[in-house]
Amino acid sequence: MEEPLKDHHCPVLDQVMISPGYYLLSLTAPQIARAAVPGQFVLIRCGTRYDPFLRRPLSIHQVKRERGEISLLYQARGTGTRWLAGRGKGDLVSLLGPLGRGFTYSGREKRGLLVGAGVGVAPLLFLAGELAALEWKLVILIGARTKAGILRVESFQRYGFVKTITGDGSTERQGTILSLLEEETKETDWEGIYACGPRAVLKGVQKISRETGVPAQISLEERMACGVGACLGCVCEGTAGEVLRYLRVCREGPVFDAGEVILHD
Amino acid sequence: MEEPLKDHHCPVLDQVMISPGYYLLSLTAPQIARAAVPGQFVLIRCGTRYDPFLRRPLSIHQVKRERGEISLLYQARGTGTRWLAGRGKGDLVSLLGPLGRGFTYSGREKRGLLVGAGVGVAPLLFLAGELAALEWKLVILIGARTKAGILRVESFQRYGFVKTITGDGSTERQGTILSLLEEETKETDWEGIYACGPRAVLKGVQKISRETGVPAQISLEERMACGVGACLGCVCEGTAGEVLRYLRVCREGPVFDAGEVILHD
Amino acid sequence: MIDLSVEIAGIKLKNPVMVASGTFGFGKEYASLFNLSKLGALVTKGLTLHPRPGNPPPRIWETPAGLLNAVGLQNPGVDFFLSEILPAMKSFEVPIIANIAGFTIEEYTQLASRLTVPGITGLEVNISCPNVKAGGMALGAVPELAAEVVEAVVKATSLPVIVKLTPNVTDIVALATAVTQAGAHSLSLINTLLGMAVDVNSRRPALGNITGGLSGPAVRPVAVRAVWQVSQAVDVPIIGMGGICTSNDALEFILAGASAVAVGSAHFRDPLAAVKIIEELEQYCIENGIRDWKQIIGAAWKGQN
Amino acid sequence: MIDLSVEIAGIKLKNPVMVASGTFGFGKEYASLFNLSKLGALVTKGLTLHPRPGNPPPRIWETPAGLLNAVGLQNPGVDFFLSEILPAMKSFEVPIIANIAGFTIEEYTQLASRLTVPGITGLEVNISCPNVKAGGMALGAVPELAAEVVEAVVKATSLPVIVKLTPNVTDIVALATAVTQAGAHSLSLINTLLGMAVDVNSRRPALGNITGGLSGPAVRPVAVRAVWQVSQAVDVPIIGMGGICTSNDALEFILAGASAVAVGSAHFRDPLAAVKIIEELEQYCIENGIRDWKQIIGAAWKGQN
Ligand SMILES: Cc1cc2nc3c(=O)[nH]c(=O)nc-3n(C[C@H](O)[C@H](O)[C@H](O)COP(=O)(O)OP(=O)(O)OC[C@H]3O[C@@H](n4cnc5c(N)ncnc54)[C@H](O)[C@@H]3O)c2cc1C
Ligand SMILES: Cc1cc2nc3c(=O)[nH]c(=O)nc-3n(C[C@H](O)[C@H](O)[C@H](O)COP(=O)(O)OP(=O)(O)OC[C@H]3O[C@@H](n4cnc5c(N)ncnc54)[C@H](O)[C@@H]3O)c2cc1C
Ligand SMILES: Cc1cc2nc3c(=O)[nH]c(=O)nc-3n(C[C@H](O)[C@H](O)[C@H](O)COP(=O)(O)O)c2cc1C
Ligand SMILES: Cc1cc2nc3c(=O)[nH]c(=O)nc-3n(C[C@H](O)[C@H](O)[C@H](O)COP(=O)(O)O)c2cc1C
Ligand code: FES
Ligand code: FES
Repeated sequence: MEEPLKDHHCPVLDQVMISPGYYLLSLTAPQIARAAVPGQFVLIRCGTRYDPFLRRPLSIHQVKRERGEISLLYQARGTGTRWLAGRGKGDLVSLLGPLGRGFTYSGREKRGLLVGAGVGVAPLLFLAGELAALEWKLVILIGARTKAGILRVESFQRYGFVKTITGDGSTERQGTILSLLEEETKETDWEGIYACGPRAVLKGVQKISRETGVPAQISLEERMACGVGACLGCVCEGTAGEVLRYLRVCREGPVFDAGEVILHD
Repeated sequence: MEEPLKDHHCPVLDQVMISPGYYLLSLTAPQIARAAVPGQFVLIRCGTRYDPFLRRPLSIHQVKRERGEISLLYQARGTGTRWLAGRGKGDLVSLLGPLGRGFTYSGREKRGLLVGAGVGVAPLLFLAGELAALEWKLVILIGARTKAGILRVESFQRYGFVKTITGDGSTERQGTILSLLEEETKETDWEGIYACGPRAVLKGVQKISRETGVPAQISLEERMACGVGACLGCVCEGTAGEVLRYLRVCREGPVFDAGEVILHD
Repeated sequence: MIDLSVEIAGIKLKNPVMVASGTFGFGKEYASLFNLSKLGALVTKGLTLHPRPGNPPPRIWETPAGLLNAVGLQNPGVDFFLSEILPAMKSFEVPIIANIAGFTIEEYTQLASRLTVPGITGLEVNISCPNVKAGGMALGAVPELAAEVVEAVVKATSLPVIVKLTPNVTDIVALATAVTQAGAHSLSLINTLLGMAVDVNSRRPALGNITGGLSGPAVRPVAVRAVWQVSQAVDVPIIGMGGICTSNDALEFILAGASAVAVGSAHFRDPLAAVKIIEELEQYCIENGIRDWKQIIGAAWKGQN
Repeated sequence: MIDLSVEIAGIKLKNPVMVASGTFGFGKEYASLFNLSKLGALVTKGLTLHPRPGNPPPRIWETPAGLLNAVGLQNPGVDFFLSEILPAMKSFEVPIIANIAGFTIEEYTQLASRLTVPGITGLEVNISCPNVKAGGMALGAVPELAAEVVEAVVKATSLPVIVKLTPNVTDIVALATAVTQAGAHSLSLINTLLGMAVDVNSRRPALGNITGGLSGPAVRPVAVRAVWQVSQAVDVPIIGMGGICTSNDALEFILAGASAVAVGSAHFRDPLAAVKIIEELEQYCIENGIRDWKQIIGAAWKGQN
């Protein structure tokens, strides 16, 4: 972790559309690869002029430390991510990072439940790899509205048991990822839930964590400007203390203990 | 000329850097190729977002009517032209045109003197081709500060006798293009001078035309927004009438009779 | 097909998308690009009582996501417009709104009365031009003076009077309230922001007129804010403009409280911007099951989702 | 190496490039990215008398070539700043200018006197924040009130007083003149433009606070114009800001009349923007044979090419 924070100009190794609208981008980024922990993110500069202006936050999806490579998994939505999707082998991309506070894990039982909704699986693959290396037993729940949004199942299967669910029933089960989570938490005694996905899912995770007593960590998204904690742009509401206190998603987060934050709609 | 004005999405056929910083871009643009006359220009949309915002005006450099192709010759200077220089085979470029009033030629003697300073040769190659097809005898003066700015000599040689001059003497002669022009106008009785280049050169052409009585047409540059005559953004000062009157470079020009306009520094 | 029609100050528009004054000339140039009758309305270049040569060049300077212009109301004057330009414009079959700019109240009323002729559907009173020394913004930035102009214009014409406001003021709501009380039937928001650029190469101001008006996507947030504030404070319909390039941009203005929009600088990037926006708005209504699109006017503050 | 030093209101800066308030926190976060002692000065996030939680999220919204922010002066309050933050800032070895924001004149004077301590080099009086209800822009838009604030602050401190003005006014020159007469030693131009965005998906305002402040390259022409106008009207040095991303942008402000510049939103795109600008300015002076860079301050109106 003693790598200095830097704006890295990283060559693209490879970019593939792994499902309609979803991209897997591999980059040479040795310093980030060395320094990053699961749950951290990078800020990517998109475009060469001032529109789009702000960098885009993307989670670190995978890290190959020895090879000095990282990969990002993202959905091309707006101007920035669509620009990024147009980059190809050899192009340089500017990445600021690794940023933020990642997941923490120190269980004795080493039984973890990963919850990834849609592209929310992005930070979880890196986490799954690290946990598996520490010999955690993992169940990985992956949900999306349709099959096209169920991403990276095979990669996750290397690290644990994967269960998928879709809103339209186009994979094994039909329903919401929260229903899967409820079942899982009933059956087994988990040491930790690690979740990333839309706010509604994270709110559900907070509730289940509260009800079952299983500690959960959730990775939040908020609009960002600086990404380093200086501008106070990316806050969410914290629960600690008597007075209203906002926490910076880019600095105190993006990973929070489920009880640490209040999620509004 | 009965092609409607349109925003054409034209595939790049080929782009080459013909000299450091100077690009020759060929496009499939059958309608423009059919409709254009020498001296006209197109407005090119640069970038995919709003910065840069305005289109860039570039002269039509060459036209291959049968093949439905045109080419542009330009110098990569700022944000727009640098973006354009990054386009390659198959990329689509949006061209509005052909725009403006081109050169006119109806001489009986068919003796023309072309004066191209730097990238000012851009509109002259199309003109030279048309004039040569009408059996004009042409002398083509090409000047620049250094040899790297002397462009397209071989192509011009197909249409007439080319003389070059550079500020640093790195081609046959050292000096300014205006000194060449003065010599030529002394020796021969020309029917018309056709000039394009920096303002200082065009002012010199105006002066020589006035002094020698040889009619000159000059192609002007001015910052443009609409390119079609609607915004009144691109004006230069006209000489006609009692009251100050501004002429639109994109509509009444870009080619003007030398006596029609007043060029300020 | 979805009915996108709307009525602004008694003017029936087949759709809420106009073209903004000064970016579309008198229509002729764009008529060779598309069928102008598709537009909600065409607002003319600013007309003055006497012909004006306009400002010396350069008049245009590109800025990030926008441009500065300092045209300075170049126009052939109202008489020439009426005799030589307006007759030909009738073939466009589009409501024509005449944008007028005076240097005194008297000039505004003369312009208004002369332009009260068949073929003109409404007047847009430009008290917000940043590129002329007298009149324009000088009158338009002081609520009392602006109200005087408007009152006089309303008296001088039977046409609907739209007042175009400048954003270069401390309190645009006060201005809007003043001109509405003075009888304005509708408001256009916004004219350009007063800006300037220095050409670092020459070390001199980039524009011939030194300062200019900033327009384009860069100013959109300022314009949306103006529409949001003013639409909640006055009862007349608002025509929103400032950086509109797509239907999404147009919707931002409509949701903020505009009953119609005008497309200006976007034409410089895409001459078909206005027509595309109209088509996309239709599409938006279809996809979102909106029967009467007018129900979303001001939805962002009315709280109707 | 070229000497880029300049003196602003008695503050000696080793170069004219500061970082703008609110975009750089209290420096700590950027200290891991570069050596802050390279900067001309560091302006802190706006400080208030009491801690403030700030506005509810979302606080940031991207716009073409810019962004809206509605942070709402979140800060730990002046006491916490003095006891917990300032001591650690000393290691940055950069002049520290404290940006202060009050809600009453009394609060401004209290802030000023408490911050008159070793380690603080100057005060930037923020009477221009668009994101709070009382104080801020409400005080800063009226010349008389602004002058009252400034007069009181100047009395309450022995430090140089820089007054930061809002561009959201009809007449920024009147404002500048008023606060200069009231004793301001320098002016910062400009704070953000009041703007807003609507989220077309939710059909609600995009920001938690509804309106926000627009910054970034989009506003640069407005800022350059303000500097041009004000620098010709007052005798105090001006710190120019608004969309500066490159040395070319910085030069535009200097040529327009600014004696120093501040880099704000550019950090969000390139965290090293300020340092790069300093290096490029040196280069510019070398290439253009400029011995004393201060000779080009205001060259665009002084006519010295
Ligand atoms: C810490 C963090 C990690 C993330 N990791 C991933 C990831 O690994 N894969 C992935 O697909 N997405 C991820 N996201 C969401 C991703 O940042 C947005 O989808 C992306 O910024 C959208 O940019 P755009 O250009 O597509 O959209 P635009 O609509 O053009 O974006 C406009 C502005 O809004 C911001 N914005 C839009 N949506 C979001 C959002 N959901 N969260 C935060 N800012 C947003 C953009 O950053 C930009 O500033 C992450 C977000 C955060 C905060
Ligand atoms: C009718 C006409 C024909 C032209 N033909 C050619 C040609 O064939 N080849 C060629 O190399 N150049 C030509 N030019 C000049 C060319 O348009 C500019 O070099 C180009 O617009 C610069 O854009 P940029 O993105 O490189 O510079 P930037 O500095 O990024 O441009 C900023 C803005 O200034 C405008 N601008 C900058 N320089 C000029 C200029 N000299 N004339 C007009 N606008 C300018 C741009 O269009 C843009 O709006 C022509 C200009 C005109 C008016
Ligand atoms: C080149 C140009 C000329 C303009 N001329 C006028 C004018 O004559 N009268 C007027 O009221 N507004 C004029 N405007 C302002 C526009 O009508 C519009 O209010 C402004 O540009 C904001 O919209 P936009 O960002 O879509 O261009 C002009 C704008 C431009 C860019
Ligand atoms: C996120 C953010 C927070 C800001 N906070 C403050 C502040 O606390 N006090 C202040 O005077 N200005 C504040 N500003 C305004 C900036 O200091 C600066 O005046 C403005 O952003 C224009 O410069 P820029 O375009 O370079 O950012 C803030 C700006 C931003 C973007
Ligand atoms: S994005 Fe600036 S504090 Fe988080
Ligand atoms: S560029 Fe609009 S009139 Fe010429």
